[in-house]
Amino acid sequence: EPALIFDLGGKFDKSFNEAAHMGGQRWSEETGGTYKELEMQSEAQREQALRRLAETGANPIVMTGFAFGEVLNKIAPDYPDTKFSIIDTIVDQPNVQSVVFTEEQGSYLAGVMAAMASETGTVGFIGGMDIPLIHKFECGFAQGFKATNPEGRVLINYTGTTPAAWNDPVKGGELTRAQKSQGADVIYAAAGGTGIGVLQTAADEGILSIGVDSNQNHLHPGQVLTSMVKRVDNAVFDAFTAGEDLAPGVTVMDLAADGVVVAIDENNQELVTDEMQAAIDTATEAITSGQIAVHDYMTDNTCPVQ
Amino acid sequence: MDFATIIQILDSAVRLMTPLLLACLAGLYSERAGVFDIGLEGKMLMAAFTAASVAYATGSAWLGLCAGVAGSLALSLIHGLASVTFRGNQLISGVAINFLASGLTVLLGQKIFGLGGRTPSLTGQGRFGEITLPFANALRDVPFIGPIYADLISGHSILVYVAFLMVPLTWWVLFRTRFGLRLRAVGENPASVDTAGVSVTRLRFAAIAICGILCGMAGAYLATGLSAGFVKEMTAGRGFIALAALIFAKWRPVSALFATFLFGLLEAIANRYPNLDLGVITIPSMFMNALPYILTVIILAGFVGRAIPPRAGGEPYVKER
Amino acid sequence: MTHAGDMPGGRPDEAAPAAIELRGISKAFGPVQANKDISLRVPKGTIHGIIGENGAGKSTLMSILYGFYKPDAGEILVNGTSLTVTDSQTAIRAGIGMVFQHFKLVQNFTVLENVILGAEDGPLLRPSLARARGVLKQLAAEYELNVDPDEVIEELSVGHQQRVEILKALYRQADILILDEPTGVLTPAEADHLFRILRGLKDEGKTIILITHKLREIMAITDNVSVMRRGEMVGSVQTAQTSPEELAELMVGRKVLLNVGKTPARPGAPVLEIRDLTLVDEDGVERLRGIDLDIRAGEILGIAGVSGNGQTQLLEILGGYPEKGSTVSGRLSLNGRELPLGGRGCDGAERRRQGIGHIPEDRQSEGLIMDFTAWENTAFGYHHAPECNRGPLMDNAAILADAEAKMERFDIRPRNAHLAARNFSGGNQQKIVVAREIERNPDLLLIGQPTRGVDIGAIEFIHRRIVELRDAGKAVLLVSVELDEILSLSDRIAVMFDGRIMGERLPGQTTTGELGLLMAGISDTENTPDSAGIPPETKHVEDLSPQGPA
Amino acid sequence: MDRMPKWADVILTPLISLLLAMAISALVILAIGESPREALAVMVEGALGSSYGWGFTLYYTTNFIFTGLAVMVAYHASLFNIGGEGQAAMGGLGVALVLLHLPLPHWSLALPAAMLGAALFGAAWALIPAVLQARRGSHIVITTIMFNFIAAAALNYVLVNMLRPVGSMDPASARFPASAQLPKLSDMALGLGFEWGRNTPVNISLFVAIAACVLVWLLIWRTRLGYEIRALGRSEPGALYAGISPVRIVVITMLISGGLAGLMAINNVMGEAERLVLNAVEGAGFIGIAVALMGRNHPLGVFLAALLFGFLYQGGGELALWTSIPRELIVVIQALVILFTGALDNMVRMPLERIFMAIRQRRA
Ligand SMILES: Nc1ncnc2c1ncn2[C@@H]1O[C@H](COP(=O)(O)OP(=O)(O)OP(=O)(O)O)[C@@H](O)[C@H]1O
Ligand SMILES: Nc1ncnc2c1ncn2[C@@H]1O[C@H](COP(=O)(O)OP(=O)(O)OP(=O)(O)O)[C@@H](O)[C@H]1O
Ligand SMILES: [Mg+2]
Ligand SMILES: [Mg+2]
Repeated sequence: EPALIFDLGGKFDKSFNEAAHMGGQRWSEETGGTYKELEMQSEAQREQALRRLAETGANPIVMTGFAFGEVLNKIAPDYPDTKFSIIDTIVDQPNVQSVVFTEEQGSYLAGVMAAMASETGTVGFIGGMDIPLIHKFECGFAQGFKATNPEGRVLINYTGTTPAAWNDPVKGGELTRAQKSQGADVIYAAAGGTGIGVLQTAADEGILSIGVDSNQNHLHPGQVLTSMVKRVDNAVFDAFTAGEDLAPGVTVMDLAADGVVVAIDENNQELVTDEMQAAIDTATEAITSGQIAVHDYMTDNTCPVQ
Repeated sequence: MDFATIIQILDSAVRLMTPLLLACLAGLYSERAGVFDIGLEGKMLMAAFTAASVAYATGSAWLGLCAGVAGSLALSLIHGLASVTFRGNQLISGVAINFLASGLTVLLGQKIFGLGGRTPSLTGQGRFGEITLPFANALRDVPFIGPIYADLISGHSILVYVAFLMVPLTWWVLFRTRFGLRLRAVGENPASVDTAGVSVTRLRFAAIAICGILCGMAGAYLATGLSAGFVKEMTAGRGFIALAALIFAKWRPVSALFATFLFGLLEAIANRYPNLDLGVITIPSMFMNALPYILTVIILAGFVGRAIPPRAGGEPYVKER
Repeated sequence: MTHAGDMPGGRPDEAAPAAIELRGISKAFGPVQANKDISLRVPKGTIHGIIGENGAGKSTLMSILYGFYKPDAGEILVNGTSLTVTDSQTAIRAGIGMVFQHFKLVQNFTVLENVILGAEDGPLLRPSLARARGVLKQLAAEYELNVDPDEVIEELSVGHQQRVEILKALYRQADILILDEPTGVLTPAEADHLFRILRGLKDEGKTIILITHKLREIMAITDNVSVMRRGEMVGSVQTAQTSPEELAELMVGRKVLLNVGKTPARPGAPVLEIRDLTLVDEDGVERLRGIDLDIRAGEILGIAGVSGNGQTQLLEILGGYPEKGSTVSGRLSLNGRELPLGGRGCDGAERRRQGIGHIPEDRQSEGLIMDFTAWENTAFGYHHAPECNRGPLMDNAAILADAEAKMERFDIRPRNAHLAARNFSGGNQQKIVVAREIERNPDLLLIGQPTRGVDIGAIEFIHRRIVELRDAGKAVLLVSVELDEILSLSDRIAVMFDGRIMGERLPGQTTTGELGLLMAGISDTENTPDSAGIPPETKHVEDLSPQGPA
Repeated sequence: MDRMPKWADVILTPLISLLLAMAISALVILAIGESPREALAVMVEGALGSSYGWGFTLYYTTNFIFTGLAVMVAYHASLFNIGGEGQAAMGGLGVALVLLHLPLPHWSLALPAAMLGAALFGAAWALIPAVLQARRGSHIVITTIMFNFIAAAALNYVLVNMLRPVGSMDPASARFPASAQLPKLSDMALGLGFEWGRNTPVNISLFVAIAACVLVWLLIWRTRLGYEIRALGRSEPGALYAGISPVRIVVITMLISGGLAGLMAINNVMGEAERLVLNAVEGAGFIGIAVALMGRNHPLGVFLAALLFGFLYQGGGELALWTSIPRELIVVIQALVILFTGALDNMVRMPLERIFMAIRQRRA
């Protein structure tokens, strides 16, 4: 029986934990199988939860979030017969599959779309807590935008420095207004629950927004330009499907592997012009072929644009 | 920084200060009556949840507001029971209320909506819309006054205007009415009120109830005015900031207006200038985010003298030991 | 039950209609039986005194009458009709007004606001305030109760605060006025003034109940007097039929010496020399203006003066803690050693180490930590002393043993060192402070208002201890607003007015009249005694009882 | 002179209050459609049913003891230190800096060094609010709240930009050297020849915490400094009269309080995570307020209350982990426990007092 462990944000975090949850649900609907699901209470529980699951025979065990990296590295050798899959960071152990996403690539596409949709030439990025992972989104977005509109401007805000930064839609809304008043007319939110406020306010103010992690286009049909979807659900689904035969090593969920996509569905079809679609296709092509190398913020903690 | 930017920042400050102002005035009534309240945060949170839930269920923001007030009042009642009727420790009661709201909102939200404590997004009449004051559009082009009226003063939710009206109203109630006189007296020396033949318990409960109503409005504004629904922990520490503003304002209504405005303004500025580029160094966003708090400390240390709380504050009124 | 009949002297007039009648009132605070089956009858239009030791239950009884406490049993009749007093509102409506021992005023309200609190005319303040202003003016004219209606209470002297309390009662048209130890904090002049007012009220047909520890006042102004002891009513008697000695014995249950017998002082070398001591407070007001004083070993120097003329500041400086924000200049030397007036080395602990003991004016906020136990309080201020410590820790066993010994020697009741200070009556609280400071055998003892609110048994005891200390060759500085106390204890008297020493006198060679003039700032003419021409005792009797039944 | 025997006040009242809190919690559980009996069973079993559960319970207890003591010490001086959260976070930074920059060969050397770092950083974070309160009268409640936010920002900055190993996603410091690993209780048990609490994070810090309880008790009730702290807390004019300097006491008390809060880091940062992570304190600073108040500001009470909260934390964690009950239930239970034992205690005490008075009267 497989198991899924969510990070502290909880499975309804409107972000990648929720996406993982969706993946698990989809697997159980399609296969009729059951799986165990755990939500963390505290930092100290990470190890506890992993060990307890491993001891109860769950296999494979999938966990979301880089914060599990250290702990997994420590305990994986204790359970050589159990397969682990960790999302968002790399753990080098023989029984661990590390799934990483190229958020910078997906964000690059979002940047391209934002540049084309923007009439003012100014777009915004609103991040949750100021941590490196979110800078990865920001940097990819800025690269895509600048590549399309070198003269344009990207406004950048982070919500805060405490975990409350992920759950403050009011502040998200206010930041949206602040960015709009500086000319932004497309705003990309990578901020969990705070993003809900961003999307809402953007819709209220009549500007476009871009969702993140899961497909949020439906939240405000016709007003969300797209969502930069991280197919965490696929990663979970695949891991569950592979079961005990899960292949260890690093799995890169990139644009080519459909690991990151910009969602286009009936809710935003009208916003995506043919030109835009063409630009997306070109950029996708260029990235997958290696023609364009989207810089990953994580490699050197810097961003080439701005 | 041009004029339009200043207007925009002020406009943002007004929105950001409104929940603080309502909560601050709420605390003012309670603490002026001698009942400390560090549970403002919890009451706002509970109100935000009940308001969003009912607004969603009924599609009416006004019913949501009523529910928000009711939710907050329920917690007020607990605070009153603990700190007045049973003469318990007011601080502990406040801490408990914060925990209770934090847990119950998610628990109930999950039970009812199954969205992990979130409520579904509100639309249409479920939210308080922005009100355009008369002539706002006509006056917009008048230089200077126009933008101030049309962009800064007009175009807020009704609760913003209510909050601002509460300031003179609170002043009037406290300093010009019998109720206010007794309320202030009971926070300074409950025995003086008791020996004058007025019930200390009733007065304190009344103050706590008003506190609940105002916190309810603050919470409802967060969930149905500023955003479109409830998200867990969405008050994000605003209750504590309101408490700080209250002490900052030395428990006075007009000062409360300025104190909360200052907090709103600092946050609006930090929002507007996330990385301050000073040429030599760039101040990182973490510090811009912390700026309102740092400035508060500096202002407090530099310009505001000793804050003397209502003398009987924090102490239950005990006649017989 | 004890009846008035047990008392010597005649009973109060049973035939006259009663304004108040209490029957079988009992009240317990937890395990403390504060009132036991008390009956009391107060005839209309009289002034009725109630006396009793600290903790006898006087305040409790009156608070029950006023509806502040609920009695466990008993009946209250006002003007002959039975009244269930559930809260103070019913008492007020029945025409009862009360001035509490500890004033119930809102410190940062104005006089006017305090007066109307609870008796407003309508939901808005303005009309109430306007009407009260008028009524106050009228009352002020009628009874000489002058206070500025717009002054904030905390700015007023205690005497004026008390006037506000009386005004509050009169504003509510009280016919029956209860005053709980009203003179405890008043200067003699203020007390005289109060009694004039009370007589005026009585003449108007109002009934007054007066609680006091001062037998002189009872003798001078009351018609009848009741005595309480340990929660019970020992009896009631017509004042004219009794004597202070008799009352004192009834109250305490033993013979009390009303006058300290003391031998003449044999002053030695100066212990403390004060030179040109000046203090300017935070607001720039000069509170002390060049004080020069010597206090010699083996003498008690009394400082007389109306409170607020710098005595508090003087004691604070000597005690090592001058008022916050003030500037002090001048010189102090103790046994020839210079004492710092500020900064390092100027604190209470250092002064104690130098041999200065201090019984502060306000025992509840300074002299004691009310929430500390009695034994902890006996080390307060001396907690650095070697005998209180063993190594890095405090020697609690030693402190406790010492405290229990002190409680025995000073007859502090209840004899339980583990009780919090706030659970002792005022007199016993004062004894804890006195025991602590006197038993350290300081070279110089500073004393502020040693017997404020303390019953006569305890006063006698405290006075004796002070004299003993002097006889052991120590110097004592006594500050008191009680002229009687000053006159009977001091070996030398200095009068303070407006931050200055107006003059020095010897107790045997002066009169209250002369002292009174000095206290009022009428300057030190030559050493001509008797400026008012009335010897001390007579002056008081004259003042207090023009009808003079005693 | 008391209305009821001391044992009744100290044991009976909290016990009945606790039962009431549990009863209401059961109703809440029923209301969300779960079985309270089962929930209780999971909690008790998960927190106390095995050495494994105990291991976690005691780990959380250790955290709460430190923050509880911190609040308690300040409270005795009438200072309401809401800043435990920030002080503990800063303590973590102190531990991290010491352990990362000072290669010590053995934990017995690393522990005192880390304790020093933790206490110093925690105390330093309390120093500014303390000085502002003492000298400028700035209300310590506001300044400590503000310093919590500032600490979060500062830590965020330091972790992301300075302590984070290059290429790491995690805003966390590098792992501390292995020589700085604190012995776990489970290791000690093994050393004594039996197996106890395998893989639980409870470590030697628990003994440090218990020692801290004893020391704080000595400090408050047996030393001159403690005497002065309590005296100032009860009456400032009294303190001045007795020659106690309010400025000095306020500053010293807050330094001790901040130091105690900072010391928590040896448990969670050094003992458990073995590196500094962003949100290491996880609200323990706020729980400390409840622990101190419920513990009646006495170290023994703090210890017991910390144990209770440790139980709730671990039991609740288990509940959330292994049942479908949302983890927020435990927050509600905590709230009810705080409410009934801390704020509504008179609801139980008043009738009890009446009963005891009646018994006494009958005997008399
Ligand atoms: N509110 C109260 N709660 C508990 N005990 C009280 C209370 N008020 C008074 N007592 C106790 O009741 C007894 C009577 O107190 P009361 O104040 O009536 O004495 P008193 O005669 O007025 O003394 P004093 O002369 O000192 O004013 C004392 O033992 C006192 O400690
Ligand atoms: N407005 C407030 N709301 C909540 N808590 C407060 C407020 N003001 C102060 N507190 C804190 O509550 C705690 C308990 O109050 P308490 O009355 O015992 O102390 P205090 O009022 O600070 O002391 P002091 O009388 O010396 O000023 C205090 O430490 C105080 O800091
Ligand atoms: Mg206080
Ligand atoms: Mg009395």
